[in-house]
Amino acid sequence: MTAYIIRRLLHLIPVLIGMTLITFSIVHLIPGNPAQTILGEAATQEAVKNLEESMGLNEPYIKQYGIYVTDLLKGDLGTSLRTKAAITKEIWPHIAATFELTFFAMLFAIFIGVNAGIISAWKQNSWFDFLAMLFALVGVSIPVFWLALMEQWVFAQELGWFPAYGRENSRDPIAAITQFYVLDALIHLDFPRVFTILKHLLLPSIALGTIPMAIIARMTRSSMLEVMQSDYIRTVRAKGGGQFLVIYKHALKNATIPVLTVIGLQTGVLLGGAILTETIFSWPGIGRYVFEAINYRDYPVIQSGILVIAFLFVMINLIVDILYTYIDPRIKY
Amino acid sequence: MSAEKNNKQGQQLPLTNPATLDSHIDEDDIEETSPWKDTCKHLQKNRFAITGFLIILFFVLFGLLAPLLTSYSYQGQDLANRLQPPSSEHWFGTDDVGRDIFTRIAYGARVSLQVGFFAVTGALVFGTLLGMIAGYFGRWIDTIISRIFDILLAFPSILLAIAVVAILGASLQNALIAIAIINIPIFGRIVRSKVISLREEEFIMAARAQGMKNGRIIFHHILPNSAAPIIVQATLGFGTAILDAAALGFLGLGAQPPTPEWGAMLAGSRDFIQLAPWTLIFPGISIMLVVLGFNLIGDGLRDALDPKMKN
Amino acid sequence: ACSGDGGADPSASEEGNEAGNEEGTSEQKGSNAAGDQVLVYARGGDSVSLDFASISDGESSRVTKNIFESLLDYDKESFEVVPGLSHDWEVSDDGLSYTFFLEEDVTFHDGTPFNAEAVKINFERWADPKHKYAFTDQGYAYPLYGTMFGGYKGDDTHNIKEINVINDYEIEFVLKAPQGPFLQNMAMHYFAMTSPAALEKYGPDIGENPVGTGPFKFVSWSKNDQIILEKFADYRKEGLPKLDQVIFEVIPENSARLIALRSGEVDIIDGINPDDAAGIESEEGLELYVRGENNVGFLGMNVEKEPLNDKLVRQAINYAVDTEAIVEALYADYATTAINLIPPNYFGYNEEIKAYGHDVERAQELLAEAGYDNGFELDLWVMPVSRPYMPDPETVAEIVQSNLEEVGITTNIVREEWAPYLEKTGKGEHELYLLGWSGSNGDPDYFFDSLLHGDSIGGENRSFYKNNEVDELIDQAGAEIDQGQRAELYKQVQAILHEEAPGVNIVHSTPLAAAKSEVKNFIPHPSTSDPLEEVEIATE
Amino acid sequence: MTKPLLEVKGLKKYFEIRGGVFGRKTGEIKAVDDVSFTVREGEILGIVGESGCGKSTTGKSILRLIEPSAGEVTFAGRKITHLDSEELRKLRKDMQIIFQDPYASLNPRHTVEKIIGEPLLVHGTISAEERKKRVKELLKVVGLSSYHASRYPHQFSGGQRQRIGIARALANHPQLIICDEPVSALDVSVQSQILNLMQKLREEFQLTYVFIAHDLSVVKHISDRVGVMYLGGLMELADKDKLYEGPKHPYTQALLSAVPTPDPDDVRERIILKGDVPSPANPPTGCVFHTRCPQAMDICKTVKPAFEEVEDNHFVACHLFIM
Amino acid sequence: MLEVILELQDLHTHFFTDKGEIPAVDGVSLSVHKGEVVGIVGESGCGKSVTSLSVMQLIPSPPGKIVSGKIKFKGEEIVSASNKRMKQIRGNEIAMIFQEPMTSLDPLFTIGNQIMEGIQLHEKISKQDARNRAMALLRLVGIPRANEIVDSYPHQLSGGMRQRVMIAMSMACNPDLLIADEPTTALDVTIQAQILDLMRQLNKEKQTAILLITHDLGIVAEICDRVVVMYAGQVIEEGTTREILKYPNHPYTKGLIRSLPTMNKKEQRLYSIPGTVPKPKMGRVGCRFAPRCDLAFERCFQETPPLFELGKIRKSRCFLNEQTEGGRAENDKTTAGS
Ligand SMILES: Nc1ncnc2c1ncn2[C@@H]1O[C@H](COP(=O)(O)OP(=O)(O)OP(=O)(O)O)[C@@H](O)[C@H]1O
Ligand SMILES: Nc1ncnc2c1ncn2[C@@H]1O[C@H](COP(=O)(O)OP(=O)(O)OP(=O)(O)O)[C@@H](O)[C@H]1O
Ligand SMILES: [Mg+2]
Ligand SMILES: [Mg+2]
Repeated sequence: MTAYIIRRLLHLIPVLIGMTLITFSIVHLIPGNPAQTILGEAATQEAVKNLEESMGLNEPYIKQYGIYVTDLLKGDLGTSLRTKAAITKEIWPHIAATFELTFFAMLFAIFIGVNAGIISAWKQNSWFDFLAMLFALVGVSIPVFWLALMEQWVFAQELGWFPAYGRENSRDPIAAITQFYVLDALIHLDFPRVFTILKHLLLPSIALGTIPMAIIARMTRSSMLEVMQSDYIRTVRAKGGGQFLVIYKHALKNATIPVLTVIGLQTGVLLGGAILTETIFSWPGIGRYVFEAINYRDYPVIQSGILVIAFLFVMINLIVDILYTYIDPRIKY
Repeated sequence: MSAEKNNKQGQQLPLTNPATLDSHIDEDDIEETSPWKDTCKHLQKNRFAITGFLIILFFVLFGLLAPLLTSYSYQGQDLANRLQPPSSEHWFGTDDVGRDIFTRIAYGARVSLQVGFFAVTGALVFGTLLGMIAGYFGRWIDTIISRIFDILLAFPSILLAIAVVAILGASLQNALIAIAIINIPIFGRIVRSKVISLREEEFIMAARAQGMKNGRIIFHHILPNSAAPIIVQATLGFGTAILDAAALGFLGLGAQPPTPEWGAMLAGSRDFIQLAPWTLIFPGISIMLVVLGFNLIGDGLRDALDPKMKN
Repeated sequence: ACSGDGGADPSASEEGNEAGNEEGTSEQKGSNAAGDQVLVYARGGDSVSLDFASISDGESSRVTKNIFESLLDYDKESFEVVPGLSHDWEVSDDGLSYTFFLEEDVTFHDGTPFNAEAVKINFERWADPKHKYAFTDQGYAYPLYGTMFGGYKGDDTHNIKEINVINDYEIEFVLKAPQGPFLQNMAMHYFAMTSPAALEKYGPDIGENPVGTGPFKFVSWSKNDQIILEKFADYRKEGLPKLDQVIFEVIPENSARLIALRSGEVDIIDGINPDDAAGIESEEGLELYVRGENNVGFLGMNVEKEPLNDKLVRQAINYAVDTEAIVEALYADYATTAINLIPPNYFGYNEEIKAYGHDVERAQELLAEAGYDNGFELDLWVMPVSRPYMPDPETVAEIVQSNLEEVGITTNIVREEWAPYLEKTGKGEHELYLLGWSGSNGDPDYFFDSLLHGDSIGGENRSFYKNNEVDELIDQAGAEIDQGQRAELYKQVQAILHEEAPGVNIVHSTPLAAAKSEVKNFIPHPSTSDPLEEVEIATE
Repeated sequence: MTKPLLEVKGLKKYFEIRGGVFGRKTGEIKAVDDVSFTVREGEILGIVGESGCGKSTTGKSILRLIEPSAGEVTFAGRKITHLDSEELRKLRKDMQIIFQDPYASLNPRHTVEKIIGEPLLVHGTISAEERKKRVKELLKVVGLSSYHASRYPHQFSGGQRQRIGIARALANHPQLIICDEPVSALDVSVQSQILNLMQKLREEFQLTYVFIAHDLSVVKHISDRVGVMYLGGLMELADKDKLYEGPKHPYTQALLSAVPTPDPDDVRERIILKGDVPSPANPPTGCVFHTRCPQAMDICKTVKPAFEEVEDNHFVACHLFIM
Repeated sequence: MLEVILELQDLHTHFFTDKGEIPAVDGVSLSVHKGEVVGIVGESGCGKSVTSLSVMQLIPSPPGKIVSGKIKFKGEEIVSASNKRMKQIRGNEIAMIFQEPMTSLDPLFTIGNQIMEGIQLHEKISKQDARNRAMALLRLVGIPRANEIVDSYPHQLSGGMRQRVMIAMSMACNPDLLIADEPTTALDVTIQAQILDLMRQLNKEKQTAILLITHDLGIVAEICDRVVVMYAGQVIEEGTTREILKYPNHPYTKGLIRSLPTMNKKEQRLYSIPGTVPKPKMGRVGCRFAPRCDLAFERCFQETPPLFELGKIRKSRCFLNEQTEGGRAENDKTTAGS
């Protein structure tokens, strides 16, 4: 299995190289001039030119790419043109924020999705099944940003049950250690704060998690149904196993494999979808960070941000792949 | 005696007699269908799929008949009547420059359906082509194309779309291109894996054994048999393309005013959520319904075309 | 410095500021907080950097305004120059030498004493790109210094000839030529004093570690989220500031920001959709604040492009665009329709000029006269961000588009992200464009010289408008010290510009802010950088 | 004796097991390992063996549907293994294949007419009209009706589909047909129909078959000579009667004795082999059968026995006979 | 005669599909006695598997349903038995193994785990004991290195090994009846011989009755005491193995046997039954085999023949038996033997 993991890691290398190539070229293809961006609205052409030179922007692409990759390997993501701050430092809280949000969105999606899928499969063709699947179909059709706005309107504005923005109560900010606020609050043993943070997480998580939830529910159902028709389930029944054993021991474990794949892929969708949710819920996450950088042509940030998101996505799928090996003894190649 | 007769019959090799050779076909057992008719029949039985079809039909007609359904123009401003709530005059109310939202949604249906159509067509053509090439020829071509797919798929799609739009400039057309691009690897992979599994099928090997050329095998044998997942993905892709276009529109990277694209409408009205919720509710529901429609059809098609297909 | 959740001040009760419907845990939390006087100020975007002179965006100076001080300051409600770190100043008769008398016993937040040497270091840092604190290699640049003082060290046009430290608390600025708005400029908060020790200590990280002499000192900054400032106990003004902590919170969505105010999660919000104003005004417990007029939003025209190079066409567009309707529809009552480039409350405003008015027929006549009876097509560039002078540029564009359609001009709306928008319009890729200008020193020069002077082409003059007569008048006014004289000259400029019509002046808005009623002494400044030193929160 | 139509010499097919990042070869499956035989014109050569022993791979490699790794195949005097793809394509007219799975070997989206007509089309010698006529003729030859031409494969039963497959193979008057288990997916009662049909066709059209199957009785019934394969190699090859009556190789003996016969009076002593067939990815050294052979000797573990003619027309690969 | 373990009486199992009702099992009656090996033979689709699954009540439902008829297990009628009772019976009193050893084991659990599961479902037994039992069972079915295999996963075993594991699993609770649905079809001849050998041995040692489903008459000859021949959802002939194979009565059985290429026969051409097995369909009248039968006469198409009793345990569903009740069998012997 370690061999498998190592091979899987090695497999990543070309993908990672490709990713750096793409992020690098995106930045060089995006029209606009970083030097101008730095100098702002009132700079002269000459000043722009000087700055370009000092930034090495007039070097050949190959050389620039080389520098980019070497820096990356050193863990240096460069400096934001706009804020002049080191991106490595600036990006971490954003990643943490997005990660926390994505995590809870996924938690929500998995918890509801998997259970709804199981019950649907168990009670196939019942009214629950019908409603759950209709709901799931609607769920995959809702625009994330619209759902977020509607939630904000109903639950924050009209009902006032949940906060409309941010990761926590702004009056009383947490002394962040890991930047994962729930974790931080737990470290501080500050349970009321955990509650507050979770309350802030709820609406955006639901907005973000709805589509994956629906997809997971459908996937779980169909893969459960398929598994339940398989020969080995018939074997379990022939041994005298009841529905519960069949569903929760055998079917669920077997159905998990395709569901896991979906979860891995959907996490990527979540990371992308976060751009919208984060803006609406004022979530200081990576999506907003990158989107703003695009707006301001903050090239190093665009480059690093996109790369980091893609990297996270790849890593999550790697984890999923590794999880397979725990679930499925057949994987060994 | 009968037993003797039986015996004789056995030795009188029935082979020479074509009538006996004509293996008995119980005509009742035969379904008088072609694979496509079969699919249609299946679809007709699927209530979800029919609902989806009706929804899409509704929006197609809604878009096509827009000029007949409303006397307003989708860009005709009426600043005196901004943010009017729904009324008999303005069924869905008016937006912040006094345009009739019902009218804009009707014309927006055209936009969304077109976006879906062109984005999916683009992705389908290129994705299928690349997937086909990768799957059929294999070896290094496959390695290269698959790696590119891998890499493209490593980026969350909306992010990639944003980057593409940032490169090309914000417009509906560019958003469409971006959406097509992000969908290429999705189609490509489906086609590739289908082709690879088909390539191992005996009827493809049989085609080669007949001495057919690659082109013929690809277009007459592999392509028609890969159609099912492609069609399903295309239908579902229609929905996601509309969603993505709306998201880009919402971020200001898609359709530009006064194009009545639903996502852009939402973006323009987001400040009025408390003041004039109808400016958000109707476009949002429209997006949802159209996408739902395509998903319902796609689901139905999936069941009808290939019940075993997943993902 | 540690963030504010540790050292609680148990004496304070927190009823007052927690009036909102926050959940039950607020009590517990309140006791953890630094004190009762915590103000949360919500805005739409984050600061870019807290090194004020190297950036020019409002969200940065909104914060730095409360950390730093300049030699001079503006009045609370206007751009009238009042003492800042210098309690007095002298101008030589020829207008070439300014001597500032500095406040004594002032220290920076890090304990470094404030003195003339510090002033000199700061100015030299901005003026000299090779200065050791200029950090040009790290991408630092000081564009506003260049704009306001004619360039940088070594440039011919650089107007500050020398800076002489007379003694610890006296400093003399010697100019090459008289400069009308010099004092006005010195009061801009871009030219505020950073601790030289901090420059040494933090180097290029100074943008994230501001150390000034202002009422609040910097505590922490989580990007895109919040900036926390706390009371500077040794602030030079006795009894100030009144707040213990100020938290600048980023909430990008207008609607979410308002919800946050309503639910009591924040105390002050900026950037209010004018349509919401009426609701806020009538709402119990909320207060609406209107900033002074200090900006212009306009429809610019690239006069180098056909057919915009034709004055008649430009005038026709002026007749075609229904500025009044735009203002009425999109600004509620919180703006005036613009006639001239500068707001009516500026000195030198030419009241004799009458608005073009909305006149479709006249517009069509003019177009016909110019030979464009059949209409033509133009690109209309619209900025992607909302600005104080134009909270909803897209809708303005849509109205302009439909106005122009009426007279036969078809427009395609072009959208670019903010940075390329500025860059490309600066290069003249556009035809029509929406933009605006906010004053930052209350001087007309800042409008005319930046926006329509021929020398500003390639910079802020995105109309590519060059008129020697106008240029001369602007230069003259810039070098004149007598305000009456200057006003006359600016009036002439406005008359010419009105006739020449290099753009359609649409609006002077009065941006809105809102706060909870408990917030006292909040006076929004026209520059949008609000001093918060006197703000306090009523506890009962 | 007639002249050889097909000569297979030292045929090998190793499937590469690829792994790692750059798809390096990490191992190989020796699906066919050094197989040689000849097929004479007009005869039926049966090949039997257990599942996975490389029968199909041999068949497909002969036709170069799978590119062989080594060896030489001569068909009617032409070295197939040296032809370029266009020549090979043309030659395919003369050599055909019928597959095991009547469900998978017909394109489900084509009508019977198209399926049978397509080989005629691609070798394009006759007009569209003639083609139609010929398709009907072919249908009749295999015992289907001409009105079946417009139907789709899924409308037929397995036996009928197999007939369609046969008709397709016959379309261009081939000389050689490789039959890859054409009846093993069929029911007993249908199996005999197809076997009979194949025999009839052979007589009618002077065909030569290489008949692959795992059912010993089927092979015995139809073949003139029979080869027994085990783990990628031929173990024994002889005339049918010689092989069935006097099997020499211990594997053949065991195989024959293991086949259950529907004769309650047939009480033979069964040789029940121990253990499983080894994996072709990791075949035993020496004689591949030594791990299960009841008569294994020391030499069997190390030395691979050659496939030699120990009697007239009786080839065996076993140390018991070479010494 | 020994105690009857299983008795099916006029069993009808139908599938209710989009294409209408399919009578997959259309009135099957048969019985299995203690310690006996009974074979069910018949071509693909004739309802063998559905019959056996009906006994276990494991027919996928919907669409399948036992429409009428009785299944008596050791005298107890189990069609109407409760779910709970069926769970007790399955695996404990009746065990079943399936055709596909490759897919019949859950790939995600170890062999041991799956065998233990069956034991623990029916007995209160500690984990350790169950594990020991599992290993003993593995040894019983001739698996070497049982203590290693017990912890391996199905994919690590070959097809033959897996089928042994299935048999071990089915023997876990010493069932009275083992239903084996084509247990060797997916296996190679040499392995098939191993498995049949094992089953025969278990039958002898444990006196477990076996209901063996197959389409291979050779296997029947090898191991069955008695045979039931099915055609299109019905039993058409029944008798001892020897009788059926040597002296078949029903034209279908005759044809079937004659159409087999065998090692001993030397014929140029095989006999072949024309046509194909019909798909089951509701409302079919007449003998199911009539359309393919050389001897069919008018009546065969109009009436469904009953199962004629030709002896104590000999039955045949052919009208030809009506004319010459007694002497029939005699006659047959001579003709077929010649
Ligand atoms: N494309 C392939 N790639 C890798 N291995 C293969 C491939 N095709 C066949 N093999 C392997 O080669 C060996 C021989 O396969 P082949 O299909 O020739 O066997 P066979 O004798 O025809 O078996 P069967 O009776 O099951 O059809 C098997 O072990 C199989 O797994
Ligand atoms: N799930 C099902 N739905 C509909 N019809 C079914 C289903 N299962 C079986 N049948 C029908 O029942 C009939 C009998 O099937 P069964 O599986 O018992 O045949 P069999 O004799 O076991 O054949 P084989 O030898 O192929 O296993 C078939 O004609 C089939 O069409
Ligand atoms: Mg094969
Ligand atoms: Mg079966």
